[in-house]
Amino acid sequence: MTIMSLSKALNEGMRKAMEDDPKVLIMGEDVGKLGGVFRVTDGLQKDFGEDRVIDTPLAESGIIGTAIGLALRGYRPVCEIQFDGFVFPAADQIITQLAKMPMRSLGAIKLPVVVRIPCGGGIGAVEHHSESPEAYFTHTAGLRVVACSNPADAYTMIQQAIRSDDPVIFFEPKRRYWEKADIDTASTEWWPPLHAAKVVRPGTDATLLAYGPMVKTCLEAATAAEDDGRSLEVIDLRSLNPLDEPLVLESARRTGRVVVVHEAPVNNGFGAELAARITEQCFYHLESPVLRAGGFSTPYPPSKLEEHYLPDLDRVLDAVDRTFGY
Amino acid sequence: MTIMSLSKALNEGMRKAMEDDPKVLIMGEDVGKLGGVFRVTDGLQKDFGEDRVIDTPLAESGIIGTAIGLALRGYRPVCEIQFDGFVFPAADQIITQLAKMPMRSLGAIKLPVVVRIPCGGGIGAVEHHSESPEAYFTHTAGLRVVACSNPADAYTMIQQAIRSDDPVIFFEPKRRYWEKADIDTASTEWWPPLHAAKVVRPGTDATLLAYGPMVKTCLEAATAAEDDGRSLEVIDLRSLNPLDEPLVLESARRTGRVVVVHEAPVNNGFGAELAARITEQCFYHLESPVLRAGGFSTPYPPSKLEEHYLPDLDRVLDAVDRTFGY
Amino acid sequence: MTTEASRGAEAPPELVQLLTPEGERVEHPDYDIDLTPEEVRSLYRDLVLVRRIDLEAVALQRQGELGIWASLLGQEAAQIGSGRALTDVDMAFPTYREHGVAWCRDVDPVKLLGLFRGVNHGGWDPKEHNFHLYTIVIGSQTLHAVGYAMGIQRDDASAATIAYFGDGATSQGDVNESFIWASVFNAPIVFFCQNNQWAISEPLEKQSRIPLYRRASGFGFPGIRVDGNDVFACLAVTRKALEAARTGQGPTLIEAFTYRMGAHTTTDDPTRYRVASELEAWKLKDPIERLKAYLFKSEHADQAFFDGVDGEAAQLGADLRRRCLAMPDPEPLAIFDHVYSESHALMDQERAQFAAYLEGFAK
Amino acid sequence: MTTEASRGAEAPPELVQLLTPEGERVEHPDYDIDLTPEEVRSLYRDLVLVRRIDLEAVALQRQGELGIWASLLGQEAAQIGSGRALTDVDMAFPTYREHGVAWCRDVDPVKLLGLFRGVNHGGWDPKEHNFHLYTIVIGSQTLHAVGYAMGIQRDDASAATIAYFGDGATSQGDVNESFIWASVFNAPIVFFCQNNQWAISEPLEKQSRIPLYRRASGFGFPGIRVDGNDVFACLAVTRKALEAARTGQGPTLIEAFTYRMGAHTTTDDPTRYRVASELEAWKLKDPIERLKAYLFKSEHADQAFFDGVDGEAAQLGADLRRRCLAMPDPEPLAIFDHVYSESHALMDQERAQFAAYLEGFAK
Ligand SMILES: Cc1ncc(C[n+]2csc(CCOP(=O)(O)OP(=O)(O)O)c2C)c(N)n1
Ligand SMILES: Cc1ncc(C[n+]2csc(CCOP(=O)(O)OP(=O)(O)O)c2C)c(N)n1
Ligand SMILES: [Mg+2]
Ligand SMILES: [Mg+2]
Repeated sequence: MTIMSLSKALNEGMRKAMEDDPKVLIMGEDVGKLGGVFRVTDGLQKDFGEDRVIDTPLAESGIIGTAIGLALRGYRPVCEIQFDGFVFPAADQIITQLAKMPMRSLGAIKLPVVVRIPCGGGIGAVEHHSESPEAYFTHTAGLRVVACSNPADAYTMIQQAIRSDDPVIFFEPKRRYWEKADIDTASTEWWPPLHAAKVVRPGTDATLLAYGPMVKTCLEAATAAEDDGRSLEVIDLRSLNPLDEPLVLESARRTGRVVVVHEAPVNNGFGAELAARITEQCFYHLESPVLRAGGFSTPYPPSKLEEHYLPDLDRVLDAVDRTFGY
Repeated sequence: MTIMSLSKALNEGMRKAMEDDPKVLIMGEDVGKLGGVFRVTDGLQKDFGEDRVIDTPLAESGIIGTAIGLALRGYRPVCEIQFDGFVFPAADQIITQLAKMPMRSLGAIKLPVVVRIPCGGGIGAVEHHSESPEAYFTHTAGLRVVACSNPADAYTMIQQAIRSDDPVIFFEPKRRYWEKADIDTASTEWWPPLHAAKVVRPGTDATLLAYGPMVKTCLEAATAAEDDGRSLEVIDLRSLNPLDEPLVLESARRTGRVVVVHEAPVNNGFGAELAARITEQCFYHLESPVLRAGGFSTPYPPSKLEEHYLPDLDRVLDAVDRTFGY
Repeated sequence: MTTEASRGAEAPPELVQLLTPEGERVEHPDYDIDLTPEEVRSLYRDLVLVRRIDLEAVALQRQGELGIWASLLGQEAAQIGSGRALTDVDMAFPTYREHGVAWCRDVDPVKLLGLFRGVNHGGWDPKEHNFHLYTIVIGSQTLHAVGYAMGIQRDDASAATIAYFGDGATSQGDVNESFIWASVFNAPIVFFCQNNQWAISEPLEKQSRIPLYRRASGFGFPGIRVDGNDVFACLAVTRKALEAARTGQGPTLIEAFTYRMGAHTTTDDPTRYRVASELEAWKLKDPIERLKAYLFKSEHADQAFFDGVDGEAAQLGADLRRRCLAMPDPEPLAIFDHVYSESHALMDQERAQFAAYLEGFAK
Repeated sequence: MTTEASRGAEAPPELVQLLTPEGERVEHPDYDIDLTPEEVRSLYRDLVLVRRIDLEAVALQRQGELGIWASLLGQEAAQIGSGRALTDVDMAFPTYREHGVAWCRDVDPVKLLGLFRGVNHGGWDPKEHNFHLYTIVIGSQTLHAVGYAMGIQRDDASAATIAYFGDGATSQGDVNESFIWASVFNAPIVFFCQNNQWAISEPLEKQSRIPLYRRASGFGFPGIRVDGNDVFACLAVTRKALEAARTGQGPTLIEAFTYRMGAHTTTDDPTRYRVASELEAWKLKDPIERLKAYLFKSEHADQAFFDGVDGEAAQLGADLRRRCLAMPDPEPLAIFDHVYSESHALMDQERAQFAAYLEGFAK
């Protein structure tokens, strides 16, 4: 067992994947000598060389487009998008090519490309450095979309994502990069499937659905709620597409109250899909509508306002209270 | 009164806007001599010249990026994206610049830019020519998103969109371009606000929410349902962001049953937002969950399969039946 | 605007030509080609057969058997010349108009019709032919091609990649980014731009105010303009560029100066934006006529040969038509196939629901 | 890799220089400049003051008063030279590092701090200063600049636009598309690329294998490299390019060859990717030192002048610090302001809900 930060866990996971499979490549801006602006690829170029850890020109469309070409040649590129807000120049390559080419080829083509995106706010950054663009990708058929929330999952999920023969958009909770946990990299114990959700805290009165950075916030909310005698179940979705529906629906039916929490703007965010889906399938079990605690439907504000913009313990509990108001 | 196709109504609307305001420009690929691949800008370059109707180089990011610059100089560009599937190279300029620059400037900058996008399927086209990308934009704060469904609205809404000081994503129902109606371009009668929804067919048993190409489909479904003795109310949303919530919620409360219909993939589509919002605010009035009849959560299929992919009268009525199953 | 000049009928000076429109062999200081009569006849056959395939497809569209078709009429030499320069190990990335290159890569012509008929989005296995699927989003494939070329470098293989695109595509960010990647990584790639003078209704000067081959100089690799209606020149120039790529000399941009003799696609009406005289001028430079003239003069072929090729063409056309009509429509549930290569819960759910729905109708 | 060569300390031959690192005035066949001693002193003052502003901002960040800061250290001459070439009617589009240009456009330095302090995303009115907001998404502003220039053409105005960007930005599709638009429409624009040798940790050769100014030749307009640490040369070259733009001669690309003497931003650690000797070599080319040496030698200024400027700088720094700390934090409900310029139902709804929520806490 070693104590590891989330960023280090990702680094170790990628290192493992590169050792296991010579076709795995890392590419992106500043991923080489610098090791990425968050040091997630620290040391990999030194150990695997410039051919496998590629500092690319500064253009996201080029990164994804050439990664697709490398995948067509049999490689398994892991692309780093430096910050959430800079994925949009690559939107065309991701949406019209990466997501659709396998179907276009009637299965002749597989595109095992991972797109790593540090996401979310809370680190006092400037514009474009704190966004949560997951809904653009969950709406894009052909992509798998996952988000890790803790070091242990980061270590296993990145390896599973790299092993997947489908393109995977891999969200990393920026502000949790420095959270530490004990990880047994030697462990041979069974890993939950990449697309399995997890009950990270069982509860009976209401269900909190979260992923990425908001999982910790929800766990804190659940602890606080306990004092008011409310038992909240917290589910870490881990995978947004596909969604682990059985686990989510079972909890929703059992508690009858659901609050979805994410940093992205509420309007047409991923929470909307969860609310619609859960309501359709648990209609008679719900004591209240599925409520959403998320970012406001505005651009991400200047960092002095982010504490107000982002859902926090109080906003989550406020939403929970409202579910009991019905 | 003149009988006019939807495409001609848009053409007349733009002509009117250009006559009224010399700052209005048209730009895009093939919008000049050709008049656009759908002839929506037919004749405008001949009458207003190459400086106001601009055939641009073949690059969507360039079209939106330079339109922003023209708007900063005081112009009101109306950009044509040739087909829905080709808006993605412009995603970065639309999402990080067009949508966010006004807020970035604390209101010092206004961007009266209209982005016209022919959308939807049903015309037997090849890949990328039949998509419905509205959810990418409804989730993007800072944009107004509207969709016209008939010639009369096309004529007024395009003019209102051009007059708006905010950026407007303007969806045009491709397969309805040739639908005709009688339009009184001379009429001085009051126009409903750009963001007002419309009850296009009153009903009492269930509400169908649609926009763009699906409005006609829903009207046909309502007619068919009448024979089975079911009275369906059909609402043409017209505006997706902002949404005309009061009108939508009033209908939902009154009928207690709602089906949202759109061509876009259901998964995290705009229907999810409608379902979540309506359920949250009409919880006690709903007899059944809000159901969604939409495209499947796959890439748009080859055209021989589109009749199966797209929601049609039967799929809509099937959803309506299911709302009565609760 | 020098519209005529920039896409005019008289070839600009800097253009590599080995066979004049009149069918005269001419010398070029840097490029030459040495073909046996047999090889020349075979090129002629290629040109005639792909034009026939194209004509048949246009006819099929007119009769409603195809939803749309993008004709290569006039660009046969550019496609056959470059396509025949490729070796088996080279990889090609086409647009939606490279039917002639597909022919060189042994893709069954009927497979090209699938996406235009709407039965699929791409009907062949790219690996089987080292010929990628058609790409409709302008310019995207150029980045895929460069990435593939970077893979060749990492495999230490002696092979090259060729990326096809049009004059209009040169304006796309992706195409310019592909130039950057190719030069920075010195990737083994040939950028083959068919400048057919038009991007739908937009003439070349809407995309560039200088000859396109010069774009490469801004990125630090060679660019060259070739007579795109001269199959010899296209073959010679592409061969040399591919060889340079294979031997570590990096990328080359080839601008094949040609003309789109037909409409942009079968749904387009060129009379709205270009003058008939332009087409007339280019007809005098027809790629097939000039080779036929050369074969006659050089006595490398006789009437019997030409009749034979025409007969073969007629048969190919008839055969293509028959097999097009015989193409099966996809099953409704195929909508959910291959969206993901590994099982996916949402696909399974929607497939099951839709199957049940269809069942309901059956009853 | 010729790392040293491509961003080496000895200036490449093709570089326009009017003032050597030692402070010697030198002649150039195509460019000259004739400045009064007064004007030269004023340029010196600009250089010193913007460096001081920058140093103060770095200090403020270290003390937690700013979230981050992008230092212009070493690029003062490129920014003051080009910035002082602008006339009031010209419009400038900066990146996030053009503090020196902002100074030339009379933007109150404290307003630059807003976005780095996190109180806003951009704190000045672009129209008031003809200086656009900082743009963080690499390259985007170059297209805005070209569009603005197209507007100037439509207004029949005699004005020009200047777009600032870095060496790394030249790889973005948008920047290359802006070159295409500019050349096709012959827009009145100057592309001013500050090649400071680094894009965060990536040296120039990751973006281009030839000098960046040559990129323009691929698009059909002139490109020129200037000594970016020579304020005279930057002023002369930019003036000429702006005048060409204003008089209908279209775009010019200027590559200002300079060096990022500090970290990419205050959160960056350059020791991870570049050698100290590189910085030492560039220190000998410091833009301020060379002008000071020239002023001394030419006796255009005496010690009293230099002391005066230093005193002014110290005051400016102290003043900036004071006003930075005095900046008010935005109100929570400001989150909903200016998202739309006309009323918007969802904004009103969320604002009201959040106001009520905050109310609840107050109680
Ligand atoms: C990104 C994108 N934008 C627009 C289109 C629509 N479109 C299809 S072909 C075409 C013109 C292409 O011209 P060119 O690159 O010269 O190729 P050609 O068709 O002449 O062979 C356009 C604009 C597209 N397919 N993709
Ligand atoms: C589209 C985009 N991708 C990535 C980034 C992150 N980023 C910020 S600055 C920078 C390097 C820019 O280098 P250069 O263009 O040379 O400008 P410099 O910072 O050296 O002035 C990068 C990659 C960004 N801001 N925008
Ligand atoms: Mg063309
Ligand atoms: Mg730089």
